[in-house]
Amino acid sequence: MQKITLESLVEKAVSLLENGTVTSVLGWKKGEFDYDITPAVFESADELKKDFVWNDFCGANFSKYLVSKTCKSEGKILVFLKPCDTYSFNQLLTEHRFDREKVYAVGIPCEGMADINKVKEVVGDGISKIESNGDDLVVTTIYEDAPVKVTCKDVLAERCVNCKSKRHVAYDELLGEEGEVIASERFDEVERLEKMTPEERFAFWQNELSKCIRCNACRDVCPACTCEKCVFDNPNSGVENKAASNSFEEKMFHIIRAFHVAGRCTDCGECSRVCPQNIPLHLLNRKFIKDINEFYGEYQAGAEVGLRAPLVDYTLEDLEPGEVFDRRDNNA
Amino acid sequence: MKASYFPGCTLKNKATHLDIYARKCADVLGVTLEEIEEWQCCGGVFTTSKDEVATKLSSVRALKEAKAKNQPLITVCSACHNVIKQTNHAMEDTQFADKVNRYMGEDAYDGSATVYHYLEMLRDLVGFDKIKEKVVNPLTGKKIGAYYGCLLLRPNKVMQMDDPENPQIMEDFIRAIGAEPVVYAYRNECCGGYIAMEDPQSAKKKSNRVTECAQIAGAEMIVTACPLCKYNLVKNGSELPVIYFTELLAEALGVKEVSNE
Amino acid sequence: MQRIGVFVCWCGSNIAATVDVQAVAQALKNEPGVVFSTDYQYMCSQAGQDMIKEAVAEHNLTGIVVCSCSPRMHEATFRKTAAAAGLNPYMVEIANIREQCSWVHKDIPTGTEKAIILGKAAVAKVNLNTPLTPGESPVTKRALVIGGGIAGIQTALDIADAGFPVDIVETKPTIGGKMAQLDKTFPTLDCAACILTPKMVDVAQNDKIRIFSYSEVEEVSGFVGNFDVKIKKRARYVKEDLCTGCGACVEKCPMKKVPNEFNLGMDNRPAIYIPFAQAVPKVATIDPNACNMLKNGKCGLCARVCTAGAIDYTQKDEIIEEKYGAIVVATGFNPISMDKFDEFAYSQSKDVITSLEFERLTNAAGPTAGKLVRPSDGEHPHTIVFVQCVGSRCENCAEKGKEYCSKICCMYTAKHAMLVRDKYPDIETYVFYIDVRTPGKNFDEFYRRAVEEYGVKYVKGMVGKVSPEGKKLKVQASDLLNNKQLNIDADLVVLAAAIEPDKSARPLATMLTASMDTNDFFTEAHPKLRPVESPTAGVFLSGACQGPKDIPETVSQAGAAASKVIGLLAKDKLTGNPCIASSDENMCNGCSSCERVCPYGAITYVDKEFRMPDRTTKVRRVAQVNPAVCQGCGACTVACPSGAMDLRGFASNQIIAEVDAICK
Amino acid sequence: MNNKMQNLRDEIILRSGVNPSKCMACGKCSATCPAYNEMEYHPHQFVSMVKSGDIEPLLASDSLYKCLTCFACVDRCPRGVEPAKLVEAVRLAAIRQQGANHLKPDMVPDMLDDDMPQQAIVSAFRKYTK
Amino acid sequence: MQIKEYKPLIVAFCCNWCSYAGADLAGNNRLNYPAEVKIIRVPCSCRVNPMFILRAFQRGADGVIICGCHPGDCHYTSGNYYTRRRMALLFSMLDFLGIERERTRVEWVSAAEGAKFATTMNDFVEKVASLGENKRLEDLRCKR
Repeated sequence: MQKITLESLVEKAVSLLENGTVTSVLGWKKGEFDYDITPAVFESADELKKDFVWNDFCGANFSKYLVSKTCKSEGKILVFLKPCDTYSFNQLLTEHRFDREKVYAVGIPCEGMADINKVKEVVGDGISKIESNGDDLVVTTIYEDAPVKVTCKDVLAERCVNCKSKRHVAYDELLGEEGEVIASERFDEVERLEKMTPEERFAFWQNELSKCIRCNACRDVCPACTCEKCVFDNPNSGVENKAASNSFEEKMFHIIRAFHVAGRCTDCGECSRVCPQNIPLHLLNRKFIKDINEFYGEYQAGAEVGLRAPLVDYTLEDLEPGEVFDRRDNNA
Repeated sequence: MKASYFPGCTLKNKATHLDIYARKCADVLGVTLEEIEEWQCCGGVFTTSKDEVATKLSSVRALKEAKAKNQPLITVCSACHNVIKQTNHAMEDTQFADKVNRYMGEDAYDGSATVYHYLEMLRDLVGFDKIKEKVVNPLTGKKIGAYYGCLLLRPNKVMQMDDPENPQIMEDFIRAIGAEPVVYAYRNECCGGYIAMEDPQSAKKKSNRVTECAQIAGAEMIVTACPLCKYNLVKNGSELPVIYFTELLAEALGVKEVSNE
Repeated sequence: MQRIGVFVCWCGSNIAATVDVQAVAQALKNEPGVVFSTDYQYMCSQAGQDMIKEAVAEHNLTGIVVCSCSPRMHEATFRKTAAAAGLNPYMVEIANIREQCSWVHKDIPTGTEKAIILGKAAVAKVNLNTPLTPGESPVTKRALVIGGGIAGIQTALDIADAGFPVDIVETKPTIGGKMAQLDKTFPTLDCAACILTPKMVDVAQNDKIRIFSYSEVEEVSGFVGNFDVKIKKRARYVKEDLCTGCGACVEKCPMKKVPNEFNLGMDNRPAIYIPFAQAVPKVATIDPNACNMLKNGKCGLCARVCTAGAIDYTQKDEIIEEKYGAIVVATGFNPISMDKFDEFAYSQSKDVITSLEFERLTNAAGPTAGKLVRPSDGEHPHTIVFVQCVGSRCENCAEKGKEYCSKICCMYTAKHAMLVRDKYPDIETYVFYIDVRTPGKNFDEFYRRAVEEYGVKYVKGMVGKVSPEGKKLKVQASDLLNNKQLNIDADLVVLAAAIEPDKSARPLATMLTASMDTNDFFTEAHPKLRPVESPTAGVFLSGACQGPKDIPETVSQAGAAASKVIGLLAKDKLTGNPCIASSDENMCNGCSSCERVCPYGAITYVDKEFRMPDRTTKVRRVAQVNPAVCQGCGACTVACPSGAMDLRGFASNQIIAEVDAICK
Repeated sequence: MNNKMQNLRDEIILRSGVNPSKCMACGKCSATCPAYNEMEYHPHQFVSMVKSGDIEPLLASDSLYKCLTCFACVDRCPRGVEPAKLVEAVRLAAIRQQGANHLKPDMVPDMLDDDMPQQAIVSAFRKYTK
Repeated sequence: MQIKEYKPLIVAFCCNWCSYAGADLAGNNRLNYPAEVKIIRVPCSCRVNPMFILRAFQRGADGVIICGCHPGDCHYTSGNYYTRRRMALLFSMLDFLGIERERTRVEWVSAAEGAKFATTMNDFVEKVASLGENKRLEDLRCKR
């Protein structure tokens, strides 16, 4: 269902490798399963032709990988960026996290990625093969003889249903057509929660966050979490990772994590994508984004390089913490 | 361009010239004035007191109609302008608006219509440059003193027409029709207003100060936007002719009919 | 593990009446790290301090907790005690069991319980304390004074007098400022030029002082003791070292119709000019907006008449870079614009003038050679109306005036009216006032003399309207004491316009990271106790840039600022506050969050090479805190997502330890 | 100030939206007032008398009907006190009482002449009659 | 057995220059407030890391209040402006997670406002006490 073809990406990557523009390529590679796509570095045309993958499960945001990759190699690295990835790309540049000179960024259009959990809801477990066919996914399972057709639109990941932008905010070269920033309804769910009673909200989050197994996948994939050493790994921070005693430990972890990325989170949705427990972690980040937009004016992290994040900024007229609730009560 | 138009009581009676020429000139300048349907009195004066609701209802109705048509509301009479504009401002206060809207039927009004005095329309919507182009009988050599009075400019916080102490809009208007403006200090002082009814002597003192001051400054004519100003100045023996600005504009634009006063 | 001594103070009965001090000492004995615990009547007394010193020696203490009054009271005392006992002074923590315990709680069980918890928190903190040593930085022994008015001049002279080199940067072609434009000065009526110009000459002749006239500060970086400043010397098209100030060019210049800013536009000057006879430096300047040679290459007369060969039409702006240890702001004031106060007809009549214009009009070196005449027709005025508080003390200040009292107007208006009556007894003078404010030595006496001896008519009330009619100015005003409306036919109306900080102050404050109030006056470090220092270390305030001031006040403040500068420059090294931020390079991401919240610009970044576990090296951008600039607020510590940034003396683990101790 | 006056004062302050305490007694309102000479109590006195609760003399005074509501005092007051609004509030306190209308319809015909604009009549009614 | 009256535990972070001095002034003037309030001195309100607040809650605090200089009066010129933003967002987030909003507060108390300090603390303690124990955020291991 992706408009841009695998062949055109491989062709671009091969030509850039061969003409010496780049010495390596950051791309997608098949993992254990067809839907289990992992990031990989390719260094030759052969590797690319053999293993490079581009399908409806290539959701991984490569921006973060540039932090470690540009550090290591001397040559330039080619990176393919979907529109939402470019925001993280800019945000990391704003924070001086990688060397722009060492990156050749190719913007590619994205029609939205599929959520394997939604696919499984339709076809059940035991998926052995998934292929794209026009607007459909053709899914083979070990239990059924005939493959099942699933419409891509029906299994679109939440973050893609609420896609905020099809426009790239950074690239050296663009493949395919440029899209537009979209007026999405991504805050609707946050709003729904805001309208609940505190008891209901507490119950909601208690239920969600108690599922957390502290695997740190959300942190490890997050392009805003690129700290050399995370506070949760630092024995002197007072909050280092330990066996959780009760649900508060998880809450504290997620609150602090959301606070640390507040104003820097581009809302790429990777946290929720990788969560093995399917906790809607992006809602915490979106809550901060929504509040920031409401309190301090619209702000999209990564929209431009060099933006001053709202939490390292202020105006003399900012609202008081106490007014936050008055305001919400009045609006309600 | 279309605009809603609020003439007011006096323009339909004692100050028909102000009204007729306003309409004629608007035609020439490409502005279609749509008279507010079944308009009522503006209220005459604005009552500043916070608990006077009824006196503002008729103005709010006019504002509401302009807002419904999504076009600016144009006024000519200074008093109407002052009352409507101040009412519009008062409606921005939600508490006050709540009280008023209880009388307003289904659609509430929130003070969001834009009100232009005809002069502001000339300046901001038409542009004095365009007027200059349309002038066929420039009033070259005429020395004209603009008389603003109080209602157009004050309270400045609300009226926002011009610098209340050194306004330029009428002077620019006078220049646009080819004449020479004469600036004098009393152009923004009160003529005596409605006190003329019960205390004509006191009104006379004030009016005379205005005309004297204009005369000393070398004006040959006074131009005004307000029927009551004109009445007071003329009644109290102004040696200078006092003319409505729309009439002068009509003359310059060549649409003034032979006088039938 | 620390060896902590706990010292619980009774403070006479101040603490002991509501807190069982012995129980506190007893309870804290069992806290981790505590090896000694005692109580005493007055810990801050000599005997109490000796007790601490002895305990340190006897028990080999490494840390001290004093449970006593507020640390704001005696922290410094006990730190000295610790130092005297051979401990690092920052190994002391105070548990505030007086102001925040015994004085606010009533019964002994409650007070004692809380005191114990506060003591435990202090013990928990001390357990994590580390010895701190204040950092040092060198001092460049040169000062920069921005602004060459009387404030800047006096500051520069005083600093130079102490033997330190000083540079003055002045935007105008000459130093002298507003005072050079004044006629006489209150309350003594000395002629301003007679007392100012000798000082200007002193500046010119002082070999410690350099003047950068016609120049402005372009960029400031660095910190106290070590400022790097770029000064833009604008092209004046005259070589300063060659020009003798003879004035031949000024006389011959054919372009004579340029409004003379020194006389506030009341007369004209040529395109090449020397602002006034006593200008320092006495060097001509070509106005590039008026000079025909510079505009279209036609003329060149001045170059031909200049025997010194000083004219240089090709001169370019020049950037001078210099290092300074201290910076003094002396940017002064201006009268506000009278545009929005046209009820006084300032824009309608030439005979309505501001007080500063009046100064020029009565100044012997002014446009009328000191003869007081109406600017419109040169006639002798018979009635002069002075209006005070024009634009001062306004509530609707955003649009028109200023909320503050401009302070100097009452006195100069009394001076003006008195001088008029002295020189021209036939002239009637009215002063309309709201209040006459004359606090100052001999000020009220001066004002009374104006009224009693010189017959100046003071009217309590304000002018409502000035109407130019024919040759007269009709002044309509109220006389509140007589409950009358007055109508005066005046010939001249003088407006005491409010004063405001010079427009250059705002961008300068940004460059200096010095704070300003909403009126754009520079804020002082403390309104009472540190009135000539900016909160930004190394930046000092002189004169009206800090608030409205008259000359005596300006001069005394200028001297005070100078003495602060001298105090700074006299040091070879600066010792800072050791409770400052520091970044752990191994954890820092170089993301710039900390830099952005730092109010002092104390954080910079360097690329640093790190050895990785796999023996490769990696270059990373990491934050570094300049210990001389950091003031220790801690804003950066929270902005830092990785926790690399911490604050010494208030480290995260220390505060968490306190939280834990309190919540346990 | 007795209770009744205190109430009246509060009511006037509420109705006018004016805070007389902001007045710094500069007298600019009275300096600029075109009706000054016709008034027994002048604009600055309205402010100070309302502030001190001395309202009865104002209620009885003809000054209430001399103010032209030209807003000169409102615009020129350096403290944003808005004396004209205060005068209006006191006037309303007077004419809202039974039988206290200052202008009665049967008085009008004698006041008119042929040229008098409608605006004058309407305005006078608005100001003087409740 | 005597039933112990419920007393909330309040942690107050006070900036050294204004609020801590304000608390001292409350003491000087002998203005009472509940002993449940325990003050931690920080150089500036902007030193207060959300981690400290959560830690306090985790360890059983029932309410956390942060006091700093009034906006515009910060000893470090701008620290409290950052506090204002951080805490507005943090408190809003805690509310979003269903934590009672009355448990957190920011109050600006100057060195001259001893009375304000005392009233603020009285009021805060009363509000928090009415909510009862902090159950939603505490770490059960740490309970006394």
